[in-house]
Amino acid sequence: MKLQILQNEQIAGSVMSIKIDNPGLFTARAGQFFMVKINDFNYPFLRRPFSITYFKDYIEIVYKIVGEGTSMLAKKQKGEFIDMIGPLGNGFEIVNSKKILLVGGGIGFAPLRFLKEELKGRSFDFDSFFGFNTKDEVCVDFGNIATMDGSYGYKGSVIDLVKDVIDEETLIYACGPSVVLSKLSDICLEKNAKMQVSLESRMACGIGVCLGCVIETKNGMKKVCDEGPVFDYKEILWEKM
Amino acid sequence: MKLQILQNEQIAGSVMSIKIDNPGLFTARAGQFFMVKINDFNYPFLRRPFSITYFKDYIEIVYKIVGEGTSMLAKKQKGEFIDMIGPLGNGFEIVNSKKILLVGGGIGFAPLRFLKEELKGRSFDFDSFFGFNTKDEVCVDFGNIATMDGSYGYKGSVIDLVKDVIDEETLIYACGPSVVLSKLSDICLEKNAKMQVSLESRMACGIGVCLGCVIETKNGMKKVCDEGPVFDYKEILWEKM
Amino acid sequence: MGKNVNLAVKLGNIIFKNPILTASGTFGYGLEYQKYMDLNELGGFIVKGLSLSEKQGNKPPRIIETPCGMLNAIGLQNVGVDKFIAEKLPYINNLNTHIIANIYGTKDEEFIEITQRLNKEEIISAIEVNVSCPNVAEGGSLFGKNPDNVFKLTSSIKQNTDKPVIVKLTPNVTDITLIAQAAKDAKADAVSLINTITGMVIDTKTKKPYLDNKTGGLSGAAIYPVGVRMVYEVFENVDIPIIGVGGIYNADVALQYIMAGASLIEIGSANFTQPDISIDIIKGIRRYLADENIESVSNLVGIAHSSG
Amino acid sequence: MGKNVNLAVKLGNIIFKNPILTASGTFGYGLEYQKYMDLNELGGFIVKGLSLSEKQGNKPPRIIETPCGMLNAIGLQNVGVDKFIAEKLPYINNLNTHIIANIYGTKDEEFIEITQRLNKEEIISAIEVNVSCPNVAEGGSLFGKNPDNVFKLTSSIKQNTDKPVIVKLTPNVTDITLIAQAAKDAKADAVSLINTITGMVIDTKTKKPYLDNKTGGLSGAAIYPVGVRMVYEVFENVDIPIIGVGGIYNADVALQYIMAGASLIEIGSANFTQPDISIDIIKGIRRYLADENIESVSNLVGIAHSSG
Ligand SMILES: Cc1cc2nc3c(=O)[nH]c(=O)nc-3n(C[C@H](O)[C@H](O)[C@H](O)COP(=O)(O)OP(=O)(O)OC[C@H]3O[C@@H](n4cnc5c(N)ncnc54)[C@H](O)[C@@H]3O)c2cc1C
Ligand SMILES: Cc1cc2nc3c(=O)[nH]c(=O)nc-3n(C[C@H](O)[C@H](O)[C@H](O)COP(=O)(O)OP(=O)(O)OC[C@H]3O[C@@H](n4cnc5c(N)ncnc54)[C@H](O)[C@@H]3O)c2cc1C
Ligand SMILES: Cc1cc2nc3c(=O)[nH]c(=O)nc-3n(C[C@H](O)[C@H](O)[C@H](O)COP(=O)(O)O)c2cc1C
Ligand SMILES: Cc1cc2nc3c(=O)[nH]c(=O)nc-3n(C[C@H](O)[C@H](O)[C@H](O)COP(=O)(O)O)c2cc1C
Ligand code: FES
Ligand code: FES
Repeated sequence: MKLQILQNEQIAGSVMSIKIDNPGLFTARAGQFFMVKINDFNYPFLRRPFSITYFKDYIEIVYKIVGEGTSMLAKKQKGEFIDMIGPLGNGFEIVNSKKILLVGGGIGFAPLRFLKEELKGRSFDFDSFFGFNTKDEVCVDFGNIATMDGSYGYKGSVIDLVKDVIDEETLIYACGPSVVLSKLSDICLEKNAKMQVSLESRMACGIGVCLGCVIETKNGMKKVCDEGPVFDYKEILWEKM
Repeated sequence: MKLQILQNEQIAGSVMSIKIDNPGLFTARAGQFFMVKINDFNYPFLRRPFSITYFKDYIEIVYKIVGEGTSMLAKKQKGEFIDMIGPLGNGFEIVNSKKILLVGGGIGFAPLRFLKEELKGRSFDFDSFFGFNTKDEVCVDFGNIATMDGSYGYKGSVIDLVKDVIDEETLIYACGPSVVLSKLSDICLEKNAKMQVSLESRMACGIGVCLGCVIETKNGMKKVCDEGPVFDYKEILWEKM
Repeated sequence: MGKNVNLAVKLGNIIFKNPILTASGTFGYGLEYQKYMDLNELGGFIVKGLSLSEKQGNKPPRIIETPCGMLNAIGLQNVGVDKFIAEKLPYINNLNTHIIANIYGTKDEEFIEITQRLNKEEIISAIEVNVSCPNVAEGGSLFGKNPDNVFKLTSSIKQNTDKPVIVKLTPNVTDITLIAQAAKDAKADAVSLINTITGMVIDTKTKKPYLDNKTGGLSGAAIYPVGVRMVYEVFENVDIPIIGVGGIYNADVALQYIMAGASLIEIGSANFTQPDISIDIIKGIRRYLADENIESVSNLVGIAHSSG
Repeated sequence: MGKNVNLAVKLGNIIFKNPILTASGTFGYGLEYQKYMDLNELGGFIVKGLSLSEKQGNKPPRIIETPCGMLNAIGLQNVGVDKFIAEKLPYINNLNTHIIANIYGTKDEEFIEITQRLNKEEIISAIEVNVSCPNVAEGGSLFGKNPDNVFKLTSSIKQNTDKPVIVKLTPNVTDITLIAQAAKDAKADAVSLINTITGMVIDTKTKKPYLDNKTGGLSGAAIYPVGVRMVYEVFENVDIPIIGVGGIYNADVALQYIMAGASLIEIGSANFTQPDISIDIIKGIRRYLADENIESVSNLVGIAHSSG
């Protein structure tokens, strides 16, 4: 499905926000993603998966420039059309809890911003914690911020910032680098908290047919694209990530 | 060498003109060409050859959108940089003659417009004849024009338009589809005229090392890129083109 | 443009409404694509390779992109033939298109047992035998690299089914015509080619092969010239119907395969780049035939040889 | 970043200042590139394949682009060994880099005669033997597909020169390690791999193969995973120095070849996309070593095996 780009702007260091016209054809859940075709020819060969950061009259994706595909995406101009498949994946399961925390590492905040809207829509209370390396990378306008070098907000990792808040009545929604998620997982286990994590994996199809994106879980191989990207953290074999 | 695009505009039907900043580093001869890298990644894999249409403070290339490479080139924006190698090839040999004719078929007029400037610079007299399919494709602002459907200028082929002007004191500079050049060649042979033709061939390197662009001539295989693209018409084995 | 062109092709006594199939491993069990296209518009589709029992496949990472292509080392993860019959077939048994089962095993007996079970399922139109898998009896080198193995295996499978048998050939051989000839000698109804070309990508950050399995199969646009060449060679040397596969991403490349000698073609990795690409390709072939005033696509099969 | 890293590599008793060579057929006779780069910065360059007498090569068209690659069927057009020595060598004999001659023939005797003539030229550092050419004695199938031929040919060449002999292998075989082993058994000093993969493109307008020669050799970025895999296999199974070639277009891919087991690498078609790409690749490798705190590039050779 080809959709028109409304805007494609840098919002921090190497982080861009692309806004795409939503023809009103579908609904989406926080934690779902799109498979984006970068060019209308064979290079790059595969689509790239991106979480939905905002979804209403327009679709927003916030992405970090890390390689060829994202560099090319960053050059797309307003008015151009872009081919996307989605929304895909299971998304976060929204349940209420005494204490809801959104925890993001780096670009991992992306699906959580959409989740924030959904939680607000249901009038659920929550707190947010985001970690970045430096001030330059900070690209959220809400929640508690940690930077590794202390150039903005709390100095240290988002784990350090959030860990004392977690207790057994906590439900965490988390997304970020797997080292961060793995550490969070240890803490949640220890404190007997709940957590839904959104994971990443290299994808080819995004729709469950190629079996390329699997991760090893306690229940065997699971496809990140259609059995995820959101998993219960207890299911993941963190040592294999 | 990366040069900046000053302008990239449609000038007729599927014909574009791209103007590129000339840093003043080199000189060029009419009939020479550039090897243009379409993208700064591996697709399309090979550079594309384009004749020089104008060369002074800026370099102009006039190109027709025929396939993937030229379609992509047409999307480049003013301000972007483009990687070009050149000027390459021998170019036209400029000699005076009683009657000089420039004859172009379709996009073949491109190197002849540069040649026109050079001839004017030397105050040589000449006449120009260009053929197109329809008015829509006409993209020259000088010379006598023929269109196949008669929608502009003379109705018929450029050959019909020019053939009676050719005599044994004529020197033709020609560029265009090989069927046109081949017919011109027959006429020139018959009338004992002189002709320099600029030929096309698929190229990989453009600098004489791959041996991919050869044509069969009376003197064996010749490389279009560095032994051409301009040849004496008598050397060409037209039946093999 | 509005002209009527005939896209139907026959293989044995099956009639395909058009020559476009989708390739095993790139089309799941068909179901997954129902959202993106009308499966009935396809000539047919080939399901993910089935083994005797369920397989977990290789450890991740299993895929990595390469220039105009990708490597995969899925390791043939699948639900197994019984679950396929019980849980997947019921959902695709009312379609008006051909379903082809792709099968593999590690020894002849496994292939034969799978064949026997599938043979009872009327809805399966044909069996495609993936011989690009490790042969345990031969110490793990592929069945498909050795003509004698292919002959023996194909003969046994043919004895156990009356459905057409397609042998899917690996391109990682010195002379693919020898393998195709072995399949023919064993009375295979067709050969399909090519499976993936073995490749490797090394992650220079970790200094290790990127895929857990180290090597993977190269597929995608990048490989199409190799597939077209091999189809051309087999058509020239072996008298057997050919199904062309490898890097097909538009009607032009599909037509190249047909002109090289393929009666049908399979779309593989290109499904990942656009789920309904097969439909575009069918349209493109139809347009080409109309533009060229060619009545039937079968007139094009192998035409690059005669006019060569 | 400013750290000193050691790019020098040794092959037999030749020292290359860095592991970057340019591949035969993509670098002319060297001269042509002098305008675009300082040839002395290269580890060395390999000249266009030389035959005993001048060759006209195949009829055009000879090249066609493919996704992330190209097919060529030049047919080994070249000036012949004598003209090369008389007319080309004098222009490149004062360079501070290694010049390697690539040679081919249609029978053993031709290879040997070329070797004898080149053996007298001090300026030639090594001889690379292209065995991907038709063997007239074997009815035109390639020398390089048969280990016995490669053994015999290499042995004879070795007897006629004291220069290092590199045997350049074709990837169009079932098991490249068998051919590499034959080269080793015949005392070759190194093997280079891979030559091009045979492919075909059909022009759907004319319905004929696009190249006059019908098939051509696939090269370029598209094929690099196949080359890396084959280098990895040869390194694992045969104890001989390897020169890696095939689709290298940046430092990362060059490093993949080195980690797979290549002591040196050759840049081929990528020269067409950027004439001085080798210089960028040398810089990129230097930067990688500095960033990773690795003293010498030779520490990386085959490292993907040990850490695998
Ligand atoms: C479900 C899902 C949602 C995602 N959402 C976002 C998002 O909202 N914003 C965002 O910036 N990124 C997101 N990503 C990651 C994003 O897909 C990759 O950054 C992108 O594909 C990189 O493409 P590239 O061509 O620029 O990089 P490449 O050149 O392909 O790779 C550059 C680097 O990125 C890594 N990488 C590439 N693909 C992936 C991947 N699929 N997962 C993890 N690492 C990868 C590579 O290992 C390499 O180090 C998401 C990934 C998944 C699976
Ligand atoms: C010396 C030289 C000078 C040229 N000058 C000009 C010029 O000034 N303006 C201009 O518009 N074009 C010029 N051309 C032709 C131009 O190079 C091709 O049109 C272009 O490369 C097509 O690229 P593409 O990717 O769009 O098409 P492709 O997708 O590669 O091919 C589309 C169609 O163009 C044909 N084609 C592709 N490459 C060539 C080629 N090198 N020669 C002939 N036909 C080709 C193909 O056969 C095909 O039919 C010149 C060619 C040469 C050799
Ligand atoms: C992810 C993936 C999984 C595959 N699984 C199978 C399989 O189970 N059985 C099989 O015979 N071929 C399998 N193949 C090979 C394809 O069917 C096809 O032969 C190959 O990919 C070349 O075609 P393509 O370039 O169009 O993808 C698989 C290919 C891919 C990319
Ligand atoms: C136009 C062209 C001509 C070639 N000529 C030769 C040759 O004369 N001898 C040879 O051994 N290899 C020849 N090759 C093969 C290359 O040296 C190299 O092995 C192959 O192209 C793969 O590397 P690449 O993908 O980097 O190009 C040629 C390749 C190309 C593209
Ligand atoms: S990306 Fe294909 S199954 Fe998940
Ligand atoms: S294009 Fe390479 S020799 Fe002419």
